[in-house]
Amino acid sequence: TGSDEPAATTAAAPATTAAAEEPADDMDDAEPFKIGLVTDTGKVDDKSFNQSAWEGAEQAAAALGAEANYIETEEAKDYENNIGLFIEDGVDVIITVGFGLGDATIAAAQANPGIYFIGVDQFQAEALPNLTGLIFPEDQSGFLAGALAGMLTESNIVGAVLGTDLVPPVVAFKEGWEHGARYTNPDVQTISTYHPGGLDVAFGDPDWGAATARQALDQGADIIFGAGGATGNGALIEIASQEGAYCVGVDTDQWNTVPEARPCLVTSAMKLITPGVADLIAAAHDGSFAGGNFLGEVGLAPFHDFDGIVTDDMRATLADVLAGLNAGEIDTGWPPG
Amino acid sequence: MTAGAGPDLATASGVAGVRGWSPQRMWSVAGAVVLVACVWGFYAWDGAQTTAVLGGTVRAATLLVLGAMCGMIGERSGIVNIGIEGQFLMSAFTAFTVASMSGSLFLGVVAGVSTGLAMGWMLAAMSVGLRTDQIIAGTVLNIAALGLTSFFYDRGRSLGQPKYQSIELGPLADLPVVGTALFNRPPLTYLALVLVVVLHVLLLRSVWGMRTTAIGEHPGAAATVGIDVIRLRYWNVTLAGGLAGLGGAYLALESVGTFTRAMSGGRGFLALAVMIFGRRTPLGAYAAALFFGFTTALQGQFQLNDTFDIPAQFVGMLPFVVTIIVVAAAGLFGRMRDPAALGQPYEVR
Amino acid sequence: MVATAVSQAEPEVLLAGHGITKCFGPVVANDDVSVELRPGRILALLGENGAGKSTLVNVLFGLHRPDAGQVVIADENVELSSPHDAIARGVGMVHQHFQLVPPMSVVRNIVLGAEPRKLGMIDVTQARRRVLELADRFGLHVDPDAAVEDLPVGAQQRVEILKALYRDARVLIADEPTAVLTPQETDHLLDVLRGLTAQGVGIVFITHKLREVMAAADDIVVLREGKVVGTTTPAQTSEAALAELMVGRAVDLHGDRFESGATGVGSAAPAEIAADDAAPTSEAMAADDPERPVVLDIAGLCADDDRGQRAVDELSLEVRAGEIVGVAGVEGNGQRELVEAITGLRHATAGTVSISDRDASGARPRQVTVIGVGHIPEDRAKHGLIGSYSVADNSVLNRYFKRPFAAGGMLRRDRIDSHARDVVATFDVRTPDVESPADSLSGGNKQKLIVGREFSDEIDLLIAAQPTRGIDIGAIEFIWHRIRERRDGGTAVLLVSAELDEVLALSDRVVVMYEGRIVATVDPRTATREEIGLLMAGAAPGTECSVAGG
Amino acid sequence: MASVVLGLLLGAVLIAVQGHSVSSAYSALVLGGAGDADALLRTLQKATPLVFGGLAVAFAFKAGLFNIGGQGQLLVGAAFAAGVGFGLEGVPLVVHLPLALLVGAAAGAAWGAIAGVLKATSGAHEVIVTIMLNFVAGNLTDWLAANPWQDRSGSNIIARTPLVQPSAEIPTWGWLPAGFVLAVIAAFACWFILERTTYGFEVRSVGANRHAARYAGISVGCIMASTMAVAGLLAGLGGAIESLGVDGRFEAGVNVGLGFEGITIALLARTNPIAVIPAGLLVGLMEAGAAKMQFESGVAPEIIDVIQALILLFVAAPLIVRWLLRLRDRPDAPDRRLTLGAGWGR
Ligand SMILES: Nc1ncnc2c1ncn2[C@@H]1O[C@H](COP(=O)(O)OP(=O)(O)OP(=O)(O)O)[C@@H](O)[C@H]1O
Ligand SMILES: Nc1ncnc2c1ncn2[C@@H]1O[C@H](COP(=O)(O)OP(=O)(O)OP(=O)(O)O)[C@@H](O)[C@H]1O
Ligand SMILES: [Mg+2]
Ligand SMILES: [Mg+2]
Repeated sequence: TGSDEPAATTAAAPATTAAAEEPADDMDDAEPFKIGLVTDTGKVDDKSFNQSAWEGAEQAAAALGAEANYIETEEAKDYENNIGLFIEDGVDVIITVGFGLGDATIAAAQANPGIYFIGVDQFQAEALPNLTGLIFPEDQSGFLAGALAGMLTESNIVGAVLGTDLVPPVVAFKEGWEHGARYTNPDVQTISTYHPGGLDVAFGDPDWGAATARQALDQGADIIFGAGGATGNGALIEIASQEGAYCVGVDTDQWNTVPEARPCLVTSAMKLITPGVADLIAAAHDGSFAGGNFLGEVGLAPFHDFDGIVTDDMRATLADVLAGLNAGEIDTGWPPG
Repeated sequence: MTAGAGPDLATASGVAGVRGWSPQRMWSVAGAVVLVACVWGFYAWDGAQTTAVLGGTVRAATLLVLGAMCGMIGERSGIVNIGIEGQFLMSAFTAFTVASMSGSLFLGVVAGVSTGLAMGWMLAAMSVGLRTDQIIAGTVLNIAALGLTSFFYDRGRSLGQPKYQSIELGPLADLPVVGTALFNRPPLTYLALVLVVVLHVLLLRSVWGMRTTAIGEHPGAAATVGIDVIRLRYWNVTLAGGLAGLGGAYLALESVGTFTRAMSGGRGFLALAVMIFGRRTPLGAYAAALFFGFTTALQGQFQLNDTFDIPAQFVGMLPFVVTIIVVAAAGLFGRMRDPAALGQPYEVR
Repeated sequence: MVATAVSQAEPEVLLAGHGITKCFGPVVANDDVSVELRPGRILALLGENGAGKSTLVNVLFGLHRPDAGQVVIADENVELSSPHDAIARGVGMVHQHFQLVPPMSVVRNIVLGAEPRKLGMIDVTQARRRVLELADRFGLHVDPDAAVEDLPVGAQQRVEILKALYRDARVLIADEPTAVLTPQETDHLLDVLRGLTAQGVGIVFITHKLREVMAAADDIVVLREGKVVGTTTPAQTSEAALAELMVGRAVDLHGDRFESGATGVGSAAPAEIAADDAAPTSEAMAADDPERPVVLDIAGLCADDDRGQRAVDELSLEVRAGEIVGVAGVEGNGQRELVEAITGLRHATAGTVSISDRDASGARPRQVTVIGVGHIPEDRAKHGLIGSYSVADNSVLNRYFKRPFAAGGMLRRDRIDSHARDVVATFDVRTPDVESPADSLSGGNKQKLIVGREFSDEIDLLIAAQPTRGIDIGAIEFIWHRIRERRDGGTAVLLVSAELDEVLALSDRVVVMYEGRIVATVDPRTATREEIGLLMAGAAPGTECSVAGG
Repeated sequence: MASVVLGLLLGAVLIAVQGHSVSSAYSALVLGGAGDADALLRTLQKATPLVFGGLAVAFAFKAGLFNIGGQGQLLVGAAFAAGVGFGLEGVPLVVHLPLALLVGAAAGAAWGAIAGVLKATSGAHEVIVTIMLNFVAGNLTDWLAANPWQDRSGSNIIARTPLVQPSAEIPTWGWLPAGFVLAVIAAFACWFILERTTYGFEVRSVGANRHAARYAGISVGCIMASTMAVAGLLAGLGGAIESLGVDGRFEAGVNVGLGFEGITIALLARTNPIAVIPAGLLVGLMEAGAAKMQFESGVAPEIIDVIQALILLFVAAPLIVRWLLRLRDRPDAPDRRLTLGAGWGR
């Protein structure tokens, strides 16, 4: 199998909008450093962003000798309450996962200047000193994966099976993926589908993901991007049973999270949430925490079993693309217009 | 089938009521002919896409028809089963867990079916034995299944092997149009197809089927001729649970290949709709399931092709809106009567 | 009798209950009841509604477990844990409420539970053959492939009997088998039963009709309030004596203009009732007096039955104030559809209905009620009452929206309750209180409640369909009396009944319906049962008397 | 009551089996649901849509109809109330708030009426139609929130409407949300309508015996259609209160499952409108306290679902309770078994 190092990642770009002011240092250092994490309406073991963030918190806790705890949100209406439970408990850092918690996090950060907040996927329009939005250029991640797909496809049809377009990161992934494929292969035909149901089911419907992936395979797609929680995972597993077809995972290296997909999994379009969260917690611990936005790393996961089929030419092209993305020279199609 | 048995069969179904060429039947046959013609036309126009849609159709229909048959046996015996959703979910969970622990898909299927049977038995115990209201009993199953599978969900678990793969049925698989859709399928799909046919014959022609109709229509009458209504209801509801259990196993081990929370996604309720739409006969339910699967697959295809430039949310409404229209229209052509004793607990005097 | 005989030989006692006691909660339905049935005999059980007849036979058939007492079948003491045990011992039962599965075919209904099979499948060919053979042997003709729900009651009755015979019954229990039959059908059934006894079958026969008992029974047992109050034979008794035994007092069943003697118990009638009826008689004689206004005027009415077949065929009829027009006919000849079309429950496909000079064609049930029509529906459980509602609510079932029961969309409970108490008192509805659910009343009391409800409002027209079906003599007497009272008060009455005796006893004018048409109008004072029976069977010369026109 | 205790007891067994402390779990649950004014507020807020959803199911049951469509009716109610809530500006509170509530209720009523009218005219089974309409409503309201009505201000990328105007906000008095008061009023109104009005008489008649209702001059079709409309109205009102009083806006995906819980609530309450209030409070309390329970004792919040199912089971089958509690069967004990099945079986 391939190395554990990511195949390609964008450069970590510390936020430029940082507000330099330190939050008042009223922490009692005698107590252990405490970390709290509030999930989006999902579970910490969702094999997706909640899990990645939680792993980041656990990593940081292990490294810092800190305590980490989580609350799984059952209903979107409980964000505020769940954050409040950690505040009452006197934790030092609170991580809230998902853009849905954005408002609740801002409110809590404003009310509790003594606690650091990390908002995963939460873009901060106005900087608060004790709140950092950990955001990712998903379009770039998708673009890299798409570029690889454009080179790997033999049928010149690449597909994508996606969660709902109600969630902007999903759209960013999709636009990046399609533009990337066309970038390396102008003849390519892209066929993409969003889950047609509501937010409640769009990320939890592996059966739909699998059936739709099969439909895409049946009409000639030979490399398919599965992006949308359990729905996308369903697509990956389905593709794994098709001889000669490739699939691309999302968010984390799905080689590890969805082992069933290994027979087809070329790579994953990653958002490196785990290190991003761990780094930010460390920053909070050592006092270097800066509010505003922190642009996390994105990139391609290792090729693992498929290391052999990615030719040097392809790797070179990917390197060029990466450079172009980092330099901001390539249009990923996102944000639109 | 002998010609003489025809009318007898129709009345035995307990739902047809009308014999011969009723307008109802003429409409369905005419509809079927038009549908086949259309499919053939599309196939000539774009083989790959038609195959994709037909494949998606059969795939979505399989789970629905298994659930519908589970519901149907219950309803024909006089027991409403709105717990199919819970039965799907719970048995998908155990099928997946056992398959992943034992490394055997077959054992997983066995576990799924057993779970379905156990949940069927629970439904029977509640609604037949304790004479709990049947809708409540089903709701209990649904809530409990959702809670238990989430509560015991094991984060790291994976199947550790590929899910059930397609098996080509020799030359049949090379047939045009239906070759891939029907004859290049994974094993549980074939099993479901066989069950549809077998159950159809059993329900309409066997002693068991007739007695089942009797206890659903008039349990008192059945009791006076010495049929043990309670016992037969117990058996039927329990065994029917096995079908939903198979559905759960199909979902986890064949259709998807993994388990996630709430993965049945309302399909147990859709199966109920399919059952009623299919007039409580297995073949009818399969036709209804195919219809529903077709609209679902078509909706996916529209998106894949960017056929219409309308938001996914509207394309996504297609199967549901079409179903409402068809159910309403079908109602105008001939209403279906529920089994007379449906929903009523039976008490031995 | 001591049961010593072995079952191989002809048993002395086919079926018996010794000291049977059965309670339902506080109700003692059977109290130390003993009966005995011997081969080749017909044992008639008589008694008022709720006397315990059904309970007794249900115990003998294994449907109820007795609280005390012993059941004997074929000289053997038996413990029946289910009907299956009784069936296995050669006991068959024709239930008061048919135990047939409506959407299934006749053949399937008959073989249900004892199916001839081939590899687990029903051997349809053999089943049909056996059923047809059986039907031939006993002269019980049915269409083997028809769905039971499509059959008229008479035919369903035959299916029930065939069902028992198919199981080789040596004892046949028939609980009110004639309640829904026409005279011809009844006579035929009695012939069939006689034929069965000739083959050694013993029959327990429950009925409310004394004429049938006198005609068919070998032994008679009369129950009252769960106890045996008399054991006799037709030769030793009379209808009047039986009636008195059943009710515990003298009864008048005497239709004053019908003297054929078949129901004649007039001699026992209390003077006051006779006097009551005597006065209106002369008045009623002149009922078709053109001076009286026409209340119900039907012209060219057509209506379809549930299967879409024409059931009422260009029917015309007039009913005048102060007269009772009786509709006689074999059930299934469009009477039900006629009533439903008039009362707005069924869509009329052609023709007009006018009530009290107002056009009521196509009126909705509510409009018909408001015009001033009372309707005693044929099926009291299905249409007449809401079983789970209290007696009080049922007493205003189709008038709840009117003053004084409602004002401004609100129900006025106090008014409804006091109204219900009135009805209960006036119409002798036996119920603990007006809050009890209607389901807890016996059949006769349910019927009295319905009649009471319909009579408690000002009505110009009363439509009474099978007003006394399946209820006991005491209740029949009461209801007849009330209907006559209404007629005398000037109400027009359309009476539909399968009970020819009832039609003849009550009507001022009788029309005979056959296949959706009125085939004859006869004078009940002069017509004979036999004559009318022939007309009902369609043997009329085809001359449609134009009563309506004239 | 015994059912609730038994349900909690069995839940405790599960918690113990998982190796957690039962006492700390349950005390956290109660503290999280009623420990202070905030907790109480959240419990009442959660109970509000549950009560409305329960009424929507219970009311339809009285006419023999099984309304599985509470979810869809609630969603359209929530979306349209929010639409009016943010869309109208410069309208005084006395006009704006009632109008927004009314529009939400009307949207729910219309959604419910679709199923009722189809049932009355073509006999289309209300169960099928309401299930389908749930999906349609989900998609429709998601689209509204993501497209025409999306909040375009600032950096918002979420599929949600802008906040409603202050003039359309439902007030909260300390720990008492006004929405809950409305829910209680609605429950009593339902009871009154059903038991005391001629309309209620008609609804119950249709539910108890359709044929007799027709004989009594009641238009069965009209009653079915109107009953479903009333049921939809109740659910829609619940949704409107959610938007105007709790969320302050409509957002795709945040009202997931609220409508379905109505079925549980109605069953817990044995379809008695008044009993819907305590049933809603009980479930609301458990849901409000679940997070604290997980936080303090590590018990996954799904245990709440399991406990709910158990309670429901015990409510539905008193025989089990009697057996478990070894109660002697008193012969004169009224049969309190609950039956609703008639709603389906006709
Ligand atoms: N299942 C039951 N539960 C409670 N009480 C019952 C039950 N069956 C019968 N009873 C009561 O027992 C008594 C006898 O009823 P039964 O049915 O035997 O009367 P019956 O003579 O057949 O009357 P009918 O002429 O109306 O058929 C009645 O008072 C009745 O209310
Ligand atoms: N569960 C019950 N509780 C109380 N009484 C009952 C019950 N079931 C039946 N009964 C009584 O038993 C009596 C006999 O029942 P059955 O079904 O024979 O009706 P019936 O009185 O003969 O009525 P009908 O004349 O309409 O046939 C009924 O009149 C009723 O009062
Ligand atoms: Mg009786
Ligand atoms: Mg009777």
